[in-house]
Amino acid sequence: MTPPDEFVRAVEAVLFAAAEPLTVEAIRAHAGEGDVRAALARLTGDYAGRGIGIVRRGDRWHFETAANMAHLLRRDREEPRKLSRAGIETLAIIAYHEPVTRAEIEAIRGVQISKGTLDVLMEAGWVRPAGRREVPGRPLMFATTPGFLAHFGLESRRDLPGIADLKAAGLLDPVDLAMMEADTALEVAKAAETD
Amino acid sequence: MTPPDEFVRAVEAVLFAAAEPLTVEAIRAHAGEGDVRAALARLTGDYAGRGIGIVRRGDRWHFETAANMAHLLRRDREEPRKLSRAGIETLAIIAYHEPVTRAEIEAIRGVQISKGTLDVLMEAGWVRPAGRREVPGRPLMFATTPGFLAHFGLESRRDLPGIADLKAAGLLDPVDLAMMEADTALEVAKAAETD
Amino acid sequence: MASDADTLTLDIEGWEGPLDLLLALARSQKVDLRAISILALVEQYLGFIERAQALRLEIAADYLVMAAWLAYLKSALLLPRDPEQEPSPEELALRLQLRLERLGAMREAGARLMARDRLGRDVFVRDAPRGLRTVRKAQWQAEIYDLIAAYGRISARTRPVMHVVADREVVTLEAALERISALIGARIDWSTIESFLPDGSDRLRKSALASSFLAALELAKQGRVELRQQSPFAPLYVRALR
Repeated sequence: MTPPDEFVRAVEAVLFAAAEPLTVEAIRAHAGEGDVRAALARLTGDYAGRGIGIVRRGDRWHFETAANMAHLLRRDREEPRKLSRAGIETLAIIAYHEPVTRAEIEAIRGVQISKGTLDVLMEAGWVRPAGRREVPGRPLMFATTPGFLAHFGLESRRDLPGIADLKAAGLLDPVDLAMMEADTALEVAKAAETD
Repeated sequence: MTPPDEFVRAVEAVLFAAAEPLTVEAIRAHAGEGDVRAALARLTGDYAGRGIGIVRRGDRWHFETAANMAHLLRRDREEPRKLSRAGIETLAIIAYHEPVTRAEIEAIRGVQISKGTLDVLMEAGWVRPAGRREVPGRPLMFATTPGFLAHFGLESRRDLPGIADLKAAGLLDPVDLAMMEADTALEVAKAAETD
Repeated sequence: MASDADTLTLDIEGWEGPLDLLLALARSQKVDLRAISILALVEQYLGFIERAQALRLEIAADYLVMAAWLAYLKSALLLPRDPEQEPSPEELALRLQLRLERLGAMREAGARLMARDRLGRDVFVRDAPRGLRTVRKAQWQAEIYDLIAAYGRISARTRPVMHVVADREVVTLEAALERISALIGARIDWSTIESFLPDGSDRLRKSALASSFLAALELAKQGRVELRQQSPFAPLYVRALR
């Protein structure tokens, strides 16, 4: 295999970085003047037998993993999901105050938490039940897991920035506060609507 | 060039499909048993001189476009976040001295870090809290993240521009806060006298 | 060299503190930072501050503190050596130079970092990767920043922002000074500091004691009284100095 020339390299990079399959015209718009079709033919040959390849779908071209690699990639693929704001706030409160009961979390957050929020944190493996508080009703307490420390790159809970650190980093800004309060009001309003 | 074997193809496909840089362990978890490092070395060679390539960032690997393709691809793309001068200097100090405390950063810059500077670097995913220094007050330390290496195209911190020369010149020695404080104490004493 | 310094605008606002200004001035010497003349640098800095003052620009205190320190350093470098002095003026000058070198190095390093081929600007990963099948059932994602920012948010929301300090009634230092000055002349021998406190008012006792103690120190400094104490926490005695 001789090394590709500049134009072939350009077509290769453009196809790779594209968000969606590209037409020959779209490729030319980025890669500049040159024989796009010849470049695509050359690339198709270069990638034959590799783990990824260039394929044509209608009049558009794109990079894809080789068909027989699908078993490594496709099965039960689940979207990585970002934790909701309620989730991350609940997690933060548990991390800073553990062990805490649900009522305590709600008192600190100033908003009720739904059952699903704690479930998600437990499913993620970051939070675990940690015994019961010996007060009337014996409410369940929650604490973080070793998996929590590992995920967030912490050696121990003591490595969490303290209030003074947060303040110094501008994370306790009163300006934000006003905004957050507006947000919270909105959230509460929304929650009320969906109930 | 001999065609890649099944395992090399699997590693290639996994890296290509991944949403973010992968460690050797993560690659193995998907590609199955095999010599991942040998496969990565083989792939790095295969892609040398092409429009895309496999690169190492810290202990993670990913596919990216070749650097000299930037002029073709840069159009219609947003500039990544523009950092203030204070932000750039703070990032450089953390990267070259890590782990460092806020006081050490301030000693080098000669001014206090304004609120928001560290915040912006953490939000960008380039800087993280990295434990506490075991001195009175147990100040939080900061260090760079794998995302920092990936963003700036560094294989490791050893590749930071000029780091070997700076080290040899003693300019990366641990910040002697006591010494700087001694100077400051003198400054204040002298200022008081001249009042 | 003088003309270089003159071309620097007198915009104090543009500098990030005295060290930043010093570095800019040092750079204007157009030599390696390791070869700068500290004395010339001191002259440049003091000249700069003088001109700023002549123009009645408001100069932050830290610039003036640095000016005072540099003036001290200059005289120490020029005057005959005091072998007892630790650290020596040369050592102080070297430390200053090292701080400038370090700041200069980090500034340059930052610029070189920013100029690298950066992901998302110069090099690209796939725009829409398909992602891998996850090993765990669901892959919940959150970054450490999200976590601590969330806690900051909650704290900011729930923490009282205003701190009101109640206006407390106190015995002022002035009042205590006046009282002890007036009484001390009438005493012949040592008296405890408590014997100078005003009668009654238990409520203000602590405040009166603190102010009287400070007043006694001040009078001792002025050479008007002397103080005596046997051991730590033992009664403190005051006597007029004659």
